[in-house]
Amino acid sequence: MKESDKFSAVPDAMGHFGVYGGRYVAETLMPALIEVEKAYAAAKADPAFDAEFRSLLKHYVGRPSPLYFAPRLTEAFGGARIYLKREDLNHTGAHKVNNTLGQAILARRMGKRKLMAETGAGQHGVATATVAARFGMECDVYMGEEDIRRQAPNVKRMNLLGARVVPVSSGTKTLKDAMSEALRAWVAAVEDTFYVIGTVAGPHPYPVMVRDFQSVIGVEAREQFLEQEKRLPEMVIACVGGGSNAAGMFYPFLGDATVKMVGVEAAGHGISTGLHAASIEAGRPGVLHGSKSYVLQNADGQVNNAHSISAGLDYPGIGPEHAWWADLKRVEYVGITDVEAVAAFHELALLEGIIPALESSHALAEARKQARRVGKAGAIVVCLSGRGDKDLESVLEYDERMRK
Amino acid sequence: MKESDKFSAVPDAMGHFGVYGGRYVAETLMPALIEVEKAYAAAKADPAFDAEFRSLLKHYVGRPSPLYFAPRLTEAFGGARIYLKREDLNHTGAHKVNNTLGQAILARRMGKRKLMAETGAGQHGVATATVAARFGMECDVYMGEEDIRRQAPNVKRMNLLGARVVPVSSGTKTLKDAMSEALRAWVAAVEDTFYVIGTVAGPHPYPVMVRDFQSVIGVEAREQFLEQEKRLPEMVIACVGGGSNAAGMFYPFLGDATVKMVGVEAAGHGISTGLHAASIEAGRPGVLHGSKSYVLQNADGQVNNAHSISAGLDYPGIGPEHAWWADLKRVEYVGITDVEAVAAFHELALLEGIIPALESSHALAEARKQARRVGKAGAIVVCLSGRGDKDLESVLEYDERMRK
Amino acid sequence: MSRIEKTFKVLKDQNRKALVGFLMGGDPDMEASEKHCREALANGVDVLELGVPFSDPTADGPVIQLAGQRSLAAGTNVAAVLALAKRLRKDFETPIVLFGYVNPFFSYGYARLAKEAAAAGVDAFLVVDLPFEESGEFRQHLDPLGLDFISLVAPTTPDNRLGVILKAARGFVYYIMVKGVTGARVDIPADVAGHLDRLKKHTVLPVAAGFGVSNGSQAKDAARHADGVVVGSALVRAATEGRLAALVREIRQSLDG
Amino acid sequence: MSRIEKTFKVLKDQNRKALVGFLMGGDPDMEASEKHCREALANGVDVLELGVPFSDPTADGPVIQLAGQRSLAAGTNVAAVLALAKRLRKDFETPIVLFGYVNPFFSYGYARLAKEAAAAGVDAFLVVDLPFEESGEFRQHLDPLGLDFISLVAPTTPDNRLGVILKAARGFVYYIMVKGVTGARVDIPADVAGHLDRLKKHTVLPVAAGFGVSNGSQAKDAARHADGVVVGSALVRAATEGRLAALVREIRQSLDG
Ligand SMILES: Cc1ncc(COP(=O)(O)O)c(C=O)c1O
Ligand SMILES: Cc1ncc(COP(=O)(O)O)c(C=O)c1O
Repeated sequence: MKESDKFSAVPDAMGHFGVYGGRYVAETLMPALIEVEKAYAAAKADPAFDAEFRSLLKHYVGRPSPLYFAPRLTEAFGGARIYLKREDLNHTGAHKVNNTLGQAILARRMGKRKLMAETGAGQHGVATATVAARFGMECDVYMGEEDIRRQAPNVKRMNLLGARVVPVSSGTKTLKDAMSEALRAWVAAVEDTFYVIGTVAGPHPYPVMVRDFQSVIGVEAREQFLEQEKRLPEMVIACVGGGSNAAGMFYPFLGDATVKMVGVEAAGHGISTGLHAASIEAGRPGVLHGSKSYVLQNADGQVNNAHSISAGLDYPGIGPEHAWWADLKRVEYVGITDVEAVAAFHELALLEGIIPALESSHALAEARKQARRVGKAGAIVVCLSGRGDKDLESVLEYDERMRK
Repeated sequence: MKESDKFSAVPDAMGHFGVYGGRYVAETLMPALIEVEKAYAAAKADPAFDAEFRSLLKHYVGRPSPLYFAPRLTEAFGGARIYLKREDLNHTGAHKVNNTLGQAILARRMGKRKLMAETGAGQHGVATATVAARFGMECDVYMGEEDIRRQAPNVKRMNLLGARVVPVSSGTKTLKDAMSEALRAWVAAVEDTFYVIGTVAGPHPYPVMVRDFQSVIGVEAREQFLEQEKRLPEMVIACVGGGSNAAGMFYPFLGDATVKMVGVEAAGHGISTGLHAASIEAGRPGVLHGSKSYVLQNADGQVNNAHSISAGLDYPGIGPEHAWWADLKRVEYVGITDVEAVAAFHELALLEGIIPALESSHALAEARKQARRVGKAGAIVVCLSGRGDKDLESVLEYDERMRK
Repeated sequence: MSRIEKTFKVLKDQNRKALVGFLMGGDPDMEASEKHCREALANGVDVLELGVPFSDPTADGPVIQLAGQRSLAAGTNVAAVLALAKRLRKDFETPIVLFGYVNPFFSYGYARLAKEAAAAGVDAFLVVDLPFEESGEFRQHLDPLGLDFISLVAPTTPDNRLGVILKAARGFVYYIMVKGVTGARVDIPADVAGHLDRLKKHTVLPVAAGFGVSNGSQAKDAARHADGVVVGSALVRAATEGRLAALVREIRQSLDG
Repeated sequence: MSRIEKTFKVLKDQNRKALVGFLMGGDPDMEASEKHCREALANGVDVLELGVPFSDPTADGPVIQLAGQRSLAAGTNVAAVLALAKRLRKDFETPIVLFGYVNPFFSYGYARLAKEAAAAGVDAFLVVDLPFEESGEFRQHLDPLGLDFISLVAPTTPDNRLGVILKAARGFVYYIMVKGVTGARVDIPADVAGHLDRLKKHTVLPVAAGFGVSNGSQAKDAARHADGVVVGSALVRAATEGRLAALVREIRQSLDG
């Protein structure tokens, strides 16, 4: 088997990437998942589906997003040429909409009249509410009460888009609990409701489906880089919460053996403090929210709370395909702390006039470390997964706290 | 003279569009304006300037912005097919950056190391701070104290981008006063500072230069429409504050005699209440901020305060070229009230999943009125000049007040 | 004959329905939990489902979620629930089913878990989020030790799938009556009879119907077409409110009456 | 010979420098304003620049901005300032220059304005935001009535431009000493002498230097290479503080001493 074939041979029919993935849900949901899987397989084979998806990506989302060479960042990093894949310019401000658009078109094909989603920072919630409005579907977004408080502007956006934000008061009242609650709610509404999962986690077929929808990122970036530099980059870097922007970015490069890939988890206050979200670096295999992968958990298999200044990375799990890539060492996974991410946030704003999402700032901080290693002759493509307007408050508060 | 030649024959060497335009500034600034004019003429003739501008529009701003056919809005309006020119997808969220990018490249060519700008809502301030960061230039943004209070998130964005926001406490402490103060400050700093004006107002060569930089909107829209519908639209609609997005949209269509054009001013609480910003509909020719055009003023020639729920339209003047187009009746100028604009804001969010800027919502509200007149066989292109994230608070407060 | 088989056989012979009772192990702490279990067993529960708490119980309603949180807060883990089962087994012959989510079991290690469970006198496992397709590995460890893996079937489960699941079923079959999470509901859904009949075509195993049964009359209703009923949230709540024995007796009488 | 010409000629013959004084018409109201103007004229101002308030005075610093706001709040308009000039003219032969921004004048109508100004005894107009290129239409109305259009020249004005502007200049030339808005400053810029010499090559008209002069010693300094000095913000502030006559006398003495 060729190296590149290895990566397209997964998942198996049950959604396994090696030992990871699969479908760990209550029996009530199994038929729904099988229905989604079949519908997705049919859609994938239907040129009309692809045509509609491509057309909306172009005219509605604003794709292709640019691949931008960042001259002043490159200079500051003092090494490899830094290119930014500008998912921040997508409609709704992040890569999330690539996926919600794909799932919404699928849901409509399946005759569902209602979408539901979980959200943490609210980015995926907004992206789902957006496509629900676009297709005239009802939309419920499950969101922890703590996040509703912290991310008030996104709650307003969802409401303006006609979605119902359902407060989740269980557990830590954040993303992990929102997803648990969404799964519970789906059990009760499974017949007319399509559950739009926001990352490459969850039960099969979500990890593979979300990765496919997000692959437009890497496909474009690869083409654009080839066009601009007439060769392939030395390295591709993306942040990893559940792992959807990273999976979309990495997947089309997997077969390119010369391209090193780095996934960046949130190291929060530092791995040693226990306050982080680095599932691969500091977790171990387990089952959470429907699939097997690396999970932050205690000795008893109870899932730990994640910690990151970036709400979108603040999740104790990671998509199963990443777990597999990590074990195969095709992708290296590293951690970036809150401090490093905030510094990168400021650096990009001041040097290039681009305010990045805090999630994406983790990838930028890693690029800073790798730039000299890769060297001036090389190039690094960083996935700028979203814009940082949503993070102004968090960063300013953080700076304030640090000054004290 | 052919109809289309008439429009490219202006302005004259002194910047006059018929009786409008010109250069009404203190002598201290005249040499600076002449310097900008010469530098701009040289840049326009230099393919390297154009190449840099185009490249950054593509890779940095994310152009071309899509021309999006809005099926559900079309259905709701019940007439002409509605297309939206998606300037909301530009970097920084509005058309403003097309212009600040052009002016910043010019400033750098001229050897200036500092940019300055006036801003009302903060959109132009953010767009200027953005390009200043991109080119490593200092940046001062003049902003009324009242607007600083109302538009706090944009102040934070400018600060994060490294700009200094200079509070203006004179007059009504809003945009009009910020521009006056910026002109005063420019007088003192004219040698090393480039004044980046944010709309097609101000002294020559700003109106023509800003219109040229913004023309990318209309050029793209025209090409995209031709490609999608194989013909020209029946009507083009844009909102008019100072008039830059409208000028950029209209200019490339001026020679197309079959294309009707409508500029939409803010009618605020209604023209009859006096609380509005409809310079053409309710003003008369006068001189404000360096050029002659329609101005809202009292019987004594004192400039009135404008009123609009939309901060970007809340200005008592309008670009001189619009005054000229209005007199020639090439473009029709109409007013849309706060109530109508807010309704259109909600409508687009709920039907298409796009939250428009309140400014752009004025253009949408006018499209609603025109759709049946134009009829189902026709098409209307609306300039969606910006996204509405900045307006969530204003709209929710407005709705709250209306409910009472 | 396993304890579960024996229990259902005896009940069948007596023309009675089984009362399958759920309590969360370690809720609100181990001592109180053991007391509750003994109360339930002493008052008529035929099969004890002993919950192993999990941090993210995606199929449970608020009552069992909170029970799990109390239990975790008291320091409960898999080993502690195994120890509880062992103590109960000393005094009762009632079948004990460990009920939980897969991650704590996976984390404990299937091999070790199966061995210790068997030694503790546990009879079966019911793992909410381990559907048939993913259950192979765990079953491999259970089967040799005579531990049953209880299969769940839902109203959404289509016929072709029923066949596959039930072919591999052991002990008894758990029929989830409602589309929704655990928790007491007011009415037993109207379609239960039809689904149970459909199910019976695919298996000879006894079937217990659950999710939403909260009192004697509902239990009787639900049991009409099944071999037993499962009562969970209602028992948990009753335990909290000090009326567990009474509720178990009420349901028992209603089922037997 | 016009009043302006005569004034500068007489002063020149006496080897004295002209004191051009600015006061905002109607600040803080018309009655007080008239009193201030009379005080200034009685105490040694050689040319009175009478401000016409404008809502958006883009070339003025805070002192004159506020003066304009007070005046507008009191209801001042072009007609009211013309009436003030007319009353002053009854008692003084001092040249009066109406100083303002173009929009109120344009709004009033150039033809009517020129006629009424001439009738009121106004001698000239100085319009801050009406540079040479845009001044043609207004001049057409002023010239036939013998009203001067005062030209402004700045340190930024290059030589070729100086030539064009000064060729059309009438009355006297106003040299703006600083790059900046009106308002009292501490030092007179070092390059003033050079600029004034440069300017003198292009015109035989008298030159008054202004912007930033606030006391007698600065006035003397500024007047060294010019035919007169303009004092604006300092007079406005002094008027507010009740020490206008004293300041005018101080400057007068310093200039003459
Ligand atoms: C901008 C941005 N980047 C990254 C992420 C992390 O998600 P994922 O790892 O699925 O890309 C999020 C999640 O909200 C996000 O908003
Ligand atoms: C989104 C948007 N549209 C329109 C305007 C109005 O400006 P102009 O008339 O110059 O396009 C503004 C000004 O801030 C704006 O932000």
